Amino acid sequence: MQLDVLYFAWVRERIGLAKEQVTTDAQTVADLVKELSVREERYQAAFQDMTVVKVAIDQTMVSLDAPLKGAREVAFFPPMTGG
Amino acid sequence: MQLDVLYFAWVRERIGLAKEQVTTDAQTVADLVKELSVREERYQAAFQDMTVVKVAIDQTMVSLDAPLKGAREVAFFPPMTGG
Amino acid sequence: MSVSVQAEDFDLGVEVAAMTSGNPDIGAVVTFIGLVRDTTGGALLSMELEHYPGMTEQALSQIEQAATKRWSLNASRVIHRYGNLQTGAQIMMVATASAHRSDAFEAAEFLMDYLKTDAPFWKKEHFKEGGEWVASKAADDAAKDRWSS
Amino acid sequence: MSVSVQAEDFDLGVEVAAMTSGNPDIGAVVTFIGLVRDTTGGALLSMELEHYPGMTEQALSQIEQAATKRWSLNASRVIHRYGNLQTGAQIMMVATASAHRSDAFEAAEFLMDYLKTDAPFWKKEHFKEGGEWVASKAADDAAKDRWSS
Repeated sequence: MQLDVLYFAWVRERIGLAKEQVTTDAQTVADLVKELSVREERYQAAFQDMTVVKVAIDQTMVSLDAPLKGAREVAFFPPMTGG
Repeated sequence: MQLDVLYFAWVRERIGLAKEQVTTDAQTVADLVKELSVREERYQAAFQDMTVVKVAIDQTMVSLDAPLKGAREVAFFPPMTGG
Repeated sequence: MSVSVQAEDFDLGVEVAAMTSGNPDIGAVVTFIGLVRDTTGGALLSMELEHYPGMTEQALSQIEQAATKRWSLNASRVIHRYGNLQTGAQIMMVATASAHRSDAFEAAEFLMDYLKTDAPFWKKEHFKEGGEWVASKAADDAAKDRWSS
Repeated sequence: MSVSVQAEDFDLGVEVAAMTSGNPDIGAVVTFIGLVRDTTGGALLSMELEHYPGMTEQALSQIEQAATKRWSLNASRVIHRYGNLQTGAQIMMVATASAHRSDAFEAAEFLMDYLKTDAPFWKKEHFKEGGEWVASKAADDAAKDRWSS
């Protein structure tokens, strides 16, 4: 499966890019996080505490155990601070 | 004692004037209301239901039993509807 | 902290800009505007606003002081018009400025609730067939009472 | 009902006039404006607002729809800026219009509480010594949760 993976705010800064294409067999968001974290240290730095990282699949907020099946776009970001 | 007595909104309309000077020996607001009501029918029409008439002495809201001693200006009006 | 009772209209944007300009501590501004509403579907000719000059300014200032005492406000503004207003016209506004939104929201609601019951204004609706004084609402007393608990 | 995500500034007075013009049923308008606040007493150079294009508009529209379902609103408007903003600059606004003030106030507070936690915006404060991401507040989650009870 090929996914667009997006990063925002300090997640983006730690990983060092805003968007990339990832080819993965991960079943869930948590699997994808694990897969990326072992890949390179910068992912591990961004994902070390997943209680402060939020996830959206195709622009809808989901939990870590959400299945990736059918997903086109996955985004990781800190809790929002707009307003 | 001489008082400026002011009327607003439908109290003013029923009594037919906005302001008058009243010479009275009334001890309280309630006494003044009684005195005016026996004087002429238009006062009786305005003061027939004092639960819907509010009173201010010298521009501060008071209750019906408030003493008039020292008062210069007494105002009668319906509950406020600003805003 | 400032109160105006006036016949003239006001400009919300200008008022808010004047309140906040040059104060870097302000993070939140809440405003309320009351407009002349036609509840009859077109029969309202105008709305007349009567007030008690002198007492009005005093009552509004007291309400504003009470809000300033209770919440952390950087600025506040109350404008209330009198005279004859057309449907859709601005009747009044309150604005509150604070570091945080909860203070600004609560203070603005407080100002409105007290203004409704304690500021000596009276509305009369004019129709073709004549005028009618707007009745006060029990809900307005209840809204004010919630701040005493 | 309308949502804008934009770099440009906005004019509160113009937005409110556009919302209410020609609608005689509106009696109450509540607005909230968020401003760039300098909590350091002068050290803030600017505030940068990042967002998630596409998701932002969708999230704001969903929040606005939820408010419209829950309260009797004649109109509503949400504007949120992104990019680099100076101290005192307007960051965003919400406005709600209704027949009655309680609907307008509650809906505006609801919009703000959900916007804070559900709209994908992130603030970074820039100082001489570098930048710092603004931390989210537990109080914002609590403020949102009060609407679920």
